[in-house]
Amino acid sequence: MLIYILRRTGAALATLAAASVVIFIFIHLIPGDPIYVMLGDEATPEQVEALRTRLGLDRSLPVQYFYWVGNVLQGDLGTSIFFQEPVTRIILDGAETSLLLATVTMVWIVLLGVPVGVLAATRHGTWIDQGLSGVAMLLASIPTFWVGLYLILIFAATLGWLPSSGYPSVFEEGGISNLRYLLLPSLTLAAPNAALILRLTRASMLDVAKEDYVRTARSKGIRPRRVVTRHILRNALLAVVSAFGFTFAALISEAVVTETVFALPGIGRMVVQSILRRDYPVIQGVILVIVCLYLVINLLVDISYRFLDPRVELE
Amino acid sequence: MLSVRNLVVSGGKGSAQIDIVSDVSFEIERGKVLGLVGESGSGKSITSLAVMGLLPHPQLWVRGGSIELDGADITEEPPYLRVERGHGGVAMIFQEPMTSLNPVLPIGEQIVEAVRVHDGSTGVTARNRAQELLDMVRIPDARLQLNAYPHELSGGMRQRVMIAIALACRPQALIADEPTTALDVTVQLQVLSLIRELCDTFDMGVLFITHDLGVVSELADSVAVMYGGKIVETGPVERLFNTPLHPYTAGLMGCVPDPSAGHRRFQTIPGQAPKPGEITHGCRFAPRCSHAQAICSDDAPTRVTEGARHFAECHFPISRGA
Amino acid sequence: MTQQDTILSLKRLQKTFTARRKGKTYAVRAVNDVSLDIRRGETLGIVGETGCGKTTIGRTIIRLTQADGGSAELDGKDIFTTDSRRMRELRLKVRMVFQDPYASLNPRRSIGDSVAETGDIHGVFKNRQDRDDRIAKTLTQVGLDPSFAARFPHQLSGGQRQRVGIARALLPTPELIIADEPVSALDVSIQAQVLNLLADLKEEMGLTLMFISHDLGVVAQISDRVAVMYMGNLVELADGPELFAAPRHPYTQLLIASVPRIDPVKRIAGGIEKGEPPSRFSDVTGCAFHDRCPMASDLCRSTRPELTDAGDGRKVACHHA
Amino acid sequence: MTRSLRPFFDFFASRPVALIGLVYLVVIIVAALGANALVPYPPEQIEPVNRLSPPSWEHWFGTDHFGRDTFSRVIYGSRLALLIGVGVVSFALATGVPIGILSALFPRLGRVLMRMVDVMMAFPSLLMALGLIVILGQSVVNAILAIGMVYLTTTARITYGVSLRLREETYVEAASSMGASTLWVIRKHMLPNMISPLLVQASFVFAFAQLGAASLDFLGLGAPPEIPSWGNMLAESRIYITRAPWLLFYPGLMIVLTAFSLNLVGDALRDRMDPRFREMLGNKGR
Amino acid sequence: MRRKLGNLIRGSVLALTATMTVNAASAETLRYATIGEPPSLDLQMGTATLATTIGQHMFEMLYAFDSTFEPQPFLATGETISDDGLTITIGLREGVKFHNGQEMTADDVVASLKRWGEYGARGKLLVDDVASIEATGPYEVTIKLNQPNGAWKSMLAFPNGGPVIYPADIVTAAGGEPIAPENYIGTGPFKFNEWRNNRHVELVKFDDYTGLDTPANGYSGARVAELDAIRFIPVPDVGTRVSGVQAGDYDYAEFISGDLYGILKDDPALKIHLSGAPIFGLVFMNSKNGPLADNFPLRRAVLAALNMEEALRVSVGEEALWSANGSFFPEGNIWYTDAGTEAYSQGDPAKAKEMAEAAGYDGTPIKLLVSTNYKTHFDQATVFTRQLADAGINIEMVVVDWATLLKKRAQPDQWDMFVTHHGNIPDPVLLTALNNNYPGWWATEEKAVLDKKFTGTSDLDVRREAWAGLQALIYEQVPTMKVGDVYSYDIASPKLEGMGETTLIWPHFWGVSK
Repeated sequence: MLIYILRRTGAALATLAAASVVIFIFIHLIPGDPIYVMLGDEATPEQVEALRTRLGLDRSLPVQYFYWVGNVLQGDLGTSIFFQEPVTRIILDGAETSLLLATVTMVWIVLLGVPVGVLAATRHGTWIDQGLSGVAMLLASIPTFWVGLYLILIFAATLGWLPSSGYPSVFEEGGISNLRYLLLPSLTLAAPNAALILRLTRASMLDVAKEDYVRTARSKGIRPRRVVTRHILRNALLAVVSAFGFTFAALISEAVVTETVFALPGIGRMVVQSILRRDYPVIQGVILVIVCLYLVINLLVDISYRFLDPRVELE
Repeated sequence: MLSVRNLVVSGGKGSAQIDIVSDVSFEIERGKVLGLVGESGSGKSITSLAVMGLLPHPQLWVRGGSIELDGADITEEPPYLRVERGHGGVAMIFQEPMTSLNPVLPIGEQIVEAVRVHDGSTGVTARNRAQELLDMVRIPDARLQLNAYPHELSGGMRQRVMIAIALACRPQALIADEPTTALDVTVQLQVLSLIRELCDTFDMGVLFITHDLGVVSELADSVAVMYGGKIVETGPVERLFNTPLHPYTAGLMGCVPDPSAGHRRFQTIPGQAPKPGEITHGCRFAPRCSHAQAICSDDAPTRVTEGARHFAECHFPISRGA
Repeated sequence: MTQQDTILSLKRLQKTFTARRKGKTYAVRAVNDVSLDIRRGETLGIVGETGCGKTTIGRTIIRLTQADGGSAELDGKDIFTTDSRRMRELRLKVRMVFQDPYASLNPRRSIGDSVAETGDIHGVFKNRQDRDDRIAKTLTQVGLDPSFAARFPHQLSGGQRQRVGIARALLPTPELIIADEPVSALDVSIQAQVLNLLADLKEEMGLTLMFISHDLGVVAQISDRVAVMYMGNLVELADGPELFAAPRHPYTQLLIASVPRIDPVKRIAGGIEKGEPPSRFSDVTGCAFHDRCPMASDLCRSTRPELTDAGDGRKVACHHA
Repeated sequence: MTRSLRPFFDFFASRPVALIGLVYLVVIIVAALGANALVPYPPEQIEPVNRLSPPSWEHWFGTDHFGRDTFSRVIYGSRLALLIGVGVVSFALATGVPIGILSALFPRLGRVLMRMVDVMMAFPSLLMALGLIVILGQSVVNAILAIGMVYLTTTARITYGVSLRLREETYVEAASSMGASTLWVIRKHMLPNMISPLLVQASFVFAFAQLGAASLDFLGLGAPPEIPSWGNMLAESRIYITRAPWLLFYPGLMIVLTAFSLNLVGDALRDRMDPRFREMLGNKGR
Repeated sequence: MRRKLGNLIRGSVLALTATMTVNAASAETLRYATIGEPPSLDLQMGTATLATTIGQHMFEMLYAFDSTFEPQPFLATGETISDDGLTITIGLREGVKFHNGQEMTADDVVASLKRWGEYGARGKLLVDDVASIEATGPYEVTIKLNQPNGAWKSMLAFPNGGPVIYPADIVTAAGGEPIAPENYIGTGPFKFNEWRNNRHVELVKFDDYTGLDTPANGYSGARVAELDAIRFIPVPDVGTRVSGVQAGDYDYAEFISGDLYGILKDDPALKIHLSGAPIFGLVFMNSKNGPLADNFPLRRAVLAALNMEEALRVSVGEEALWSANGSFFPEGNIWYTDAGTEAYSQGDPAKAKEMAEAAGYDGTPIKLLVSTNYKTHFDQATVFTRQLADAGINIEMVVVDWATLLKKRAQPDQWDMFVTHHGNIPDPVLLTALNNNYPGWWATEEKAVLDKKFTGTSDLDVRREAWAGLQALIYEQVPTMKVGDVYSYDIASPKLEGMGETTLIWPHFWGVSK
């Protein structure tokens, strides 16, 4: 087990190393120049050169890369060109929103997707099933920002029930009641993803229901409800669990659009803005962290399979 | 004890509705093995699922006839009520020991599950009972094996676990649907021997479904031969094999290779088995039958009897004339 | 037995798979030091239970699986170390009939295309007409109407598909056909038809047949000589009738005794326990069969018995036979 | 041709919902191809005096802040929707399929290629697309490339999975036993049997490409803003959500309906597919 | 155990509720929804509007504009100017406290002015004329000029890229680099508290503030902090800013889109604050490269084709918010002149076509560079593209993001025209078009002559006349085209008290309570 984890971690690190090179090259292919963005309209060429030297942007790319990686290995993701602050701090600032939004969204996804998926599967072939599956497919086909804009229009601007945007930290002031700021965004973000989980749960339930061992379970006199929960659902969830993991990882970055609509200070929006500002260290740092998160979740999902599914041989 | 009368199982929708199993009747007696033989598509497995109440809904359903256990009609009952009855119900074991056990639960738990339902015991008592059952099906190191997962066992062992689960239901009738087809011959022999033994010990009635005439011959007390969704011949094992009445039974026996027979050509039955619904009147075997005459494809054959309990549905039964 | 009689000669064939289980790596001996000659024009049956290595032997011969050791000589020339021109010869001379008639035909290709595939790959057809003619002729040979060429596999029954599977091995005419469980997926009445077809074709076309099966009855009835395998080892080799009449190796005896037969007098009693083959993940020393063998001695547990001549052209690998 | 199309039509005839989706898609294709003849106004015609007028007989879907006819622009938008969809699907197939097949057939190469695909999958897809657009510059082709890169990975993965299974098929082994070359195996055995899973994948990719493109447009980094795409129309008019809600409604509806229809069709196709491949095609498209 | 846990939970919930109530009660925090994240708040170094809006609450200057845009002494008590106009002596207020507790002295002022002169965004414009800046007493600073400069006082009152006063040690340490947030030390009524990226910038009341006690007038006079804190929260989406104010999540939101004006002005849930100083769109032409480089007749043809009113209507909407004014300064401003403006917004495609032919235009594509980051730019460019196409001019819109535009426009071969906008300025000297180095690189002889006349004196009348000449020259040589005046507006919660009718240039929140 330990060996397996170590081996997988090693592989993940190799992926991370490859990813870091890709990120770096990728970032420096972006045209435009952070210097101009920073100095604005009236900068003189001398000012530009001075700043470039100060930021180390005049060195060759490999040199810059090794400086970056060297610092990353020491836990230093660099300093934002735009904010003049450590990238780690900037990421930590955005991480609360992103992680909390992803978590709340995940709760919605699990609460809505799984039970409704089970309901649809157990009512397979009826109009309930068809209705639920249809709605799920529709939800998966709606652009999130469109949902978000209309949710704001209805619940915040017209009814005034919920805040329209922004997110003050739960830890700093206002306490957990600040979670209400995340209600609309999380619903927006959850809609298509819950729909996908619903469909996955349903399909997976239907597939498992056809398995021989379900027939065995019924043949040994177990009540139908227990057959569903213990034999069908449990095995069906095996397929869904990995989807949970990847959905969570994706939520962090796919939330960009939602974060923009709801003006949330998350890391997705930060990347987009940093791209527009050519704030290389921030883009690099955030993407590296997101990739890292993805790999960690990937690893956790794989390890969890070891516990969920005894058939899995750890290769 | 368990009797099936005029069972009709149908499938398909609207005008495409067809009978997969038509007018099947048989009885299972305590301590006896009834072998149900037939080639693939003959409807033998569908019959067994119908008895157990496990027909895949809504593709297949029982259109007519009745299934009675101890005189009570269970045709409409959900499967769990068929298993759970005062003096023992029906239990079943399946063909594929590989896929018939839940892969993510230890086998002990899967047995305990059945024990809980049927004995009402829980905890250590149920676990002890599970171990007892494993001993009964002669799985070595039963206590250790309770924690094993299905994929850690060989095919033969898995089938023994399936039998243990069935025994946990304390059934008076056991349906075995090709339980040894996926096993090697040396293992098959042992599993068959176990079934025979349990049948005798618990005075269980067994419905043993197989395509292998050899297996039926060695295991069963009486035999029913299915063809095209119908039982074409039924009788005590020695009578049926010594003096088959139906040309299909005889033909089938001829096709079976025999290692002691030496190098020779195989006897064959020309053509191939009809698909369900393909032949609706007359004798279903007529197109392949060497004895067939005009009447065979027009009129449904009548039942002929050769001594007690040996029947066949044929216009021109062979052993009688010959 | 002279060299000319032998079409294919296996010498000390060896194949080991590595498998990983619970974090450990195991070497699974699929084929363990097997030597075997196939005589021109005979039907050689190879029989054994699941995982005994019989299929692997067939696959190594047509090089679907790479052998680890030993050699296979086709007409006296090693086919494991051969150049591409000789490979082509091998492909045309030695052909395979697969077990599952459903899986072995590409559902998207017409029957005609499947039958002509070897010819197409090696460019043996002169033109389109020649190709059509030969497809039609081959289909007729296996008892199918030439119009089947335009059909697709899903329109055929299992027996018909297996006839197509055989037809595919006949065009262009081969010398050796390796049939790997060709009838085990078929119903008995169909199985008999296909077996007869194989036997007839072999006679008509003067083929050599290597017939791999787990079904002793079938093997006994079709084969001239039979090789019995257990856990990768060749344990007994003999002419068919003799083998079944008087098996020498205890495993062969067990195998023959286990086969259910239509014999209403023979009944299965309760309490038969003969053990199961040991796990393939454990290393067996000595005779692979020793822990199930009633005659096993210390010698059996320590030393692997060699396949030795036992007279009458029979060979047995047993210390006590 | 008739042989392969016939069951296709029968199939859709038996699935009325999927049929509606199919009909809608045909309408969109007709609208896109015949846009010039169908629209009442040129899509870029500016009429500042009539700006932000609500739906009327003159302007069925109202006008935007330039006074441009929304109906005409929505019709023209279907062109870009199709172009993006077809482009992304073609790109994803043209790159992902060879990668998947080669990786399955040559395990050594496959380890490298699939590891690269893994690395790419680890990247946040939308951010990667954004970055690519910024690098390559804003254009329709680049939007297609950026979104296509995202689906390259999923397509490669699916093709890889399908290929691995096909490689194990007995008929592929049979071909190898006859001495078939790799190219022969790919051409005669693998590709023809991959068509249906790939078709399903294509329909999902097509659907999600619509949503992806709309998101990029919304963030201002999709198709160049002067092009009337539905996403651009939404992005441009989102500030008028209270003032002129119709500007948001119609293009949004078109995106939803298009994606929905494609999903319906894809779903229907998947349902009748070989179950062995079905599980690989969750909505992995995202 | 279970009980203990229960108590613990109950306790934490109570504590949380308590904090919430406290927060609600002491919520004298003004929440300002900004258009985005500000760059560095070091006002000397950058010209970003948002930085100025925030920074002016912390940092102060020697002078400040009153509501008529006339500079009034602020940290200064007043000045004396020698007769030749070359020596300016400025007296400083005593007892002014920095946020770090130090008192402001002449040394701080000198250090700040010098750094601004050397590195500041707009410092170059003044420093070229300055011979020396010295402290001539603890509360007195003397500036010596090489030649008279008419713009000096406006420059010392203009905080956008202007000489705000920092403590001497901080400016000395910072040199040419932007001052880090922890060193945001000024003399203003609010002091820097924290900067959370993407979340907010928060200023809090500076309790030891020492201000003027004259009545507040524009930016001059008393600055009284009524609020405990001001929080600037980035909300890039304008719709979200509006609904946020409507829903009560923000007290103030800046840069609301013109098209919402009609609805919002009647909304009782908010109040509108129009800007007093228009900003205006500019379309620059490339004087170094391409078909427009020196073909003034062609440039005039382009100008003739444009109908600025249409562009303004499309990009701004509400008529109250724009004015098709060809002069670079609004009517009533001392620099207003109509010289040359007859060429403004002719919108005559036929005439333009003729003029272009006469200018020998051969259909060479003209690249119009525009960014999508500013919707107005893009909307205007879209309209212009259409209008120029109607006049037979082969225009190609090149749409990029702002960062790319900034880089591209520095390369003469990348563009022929680009769209930008210009903020309000107190003196034409700050007009980017007059800067020879600004992209477009307009540096003709005629310009140089007028420029010399304009900057070489502090005599207002001479300067105004020179400016009129320059504006006329702009319409003749067309280095840039003015689109028209746009009055931005902000919205605020009606609960805010003390807000003026207009926001002048940047909204300020001293004297404002909630």
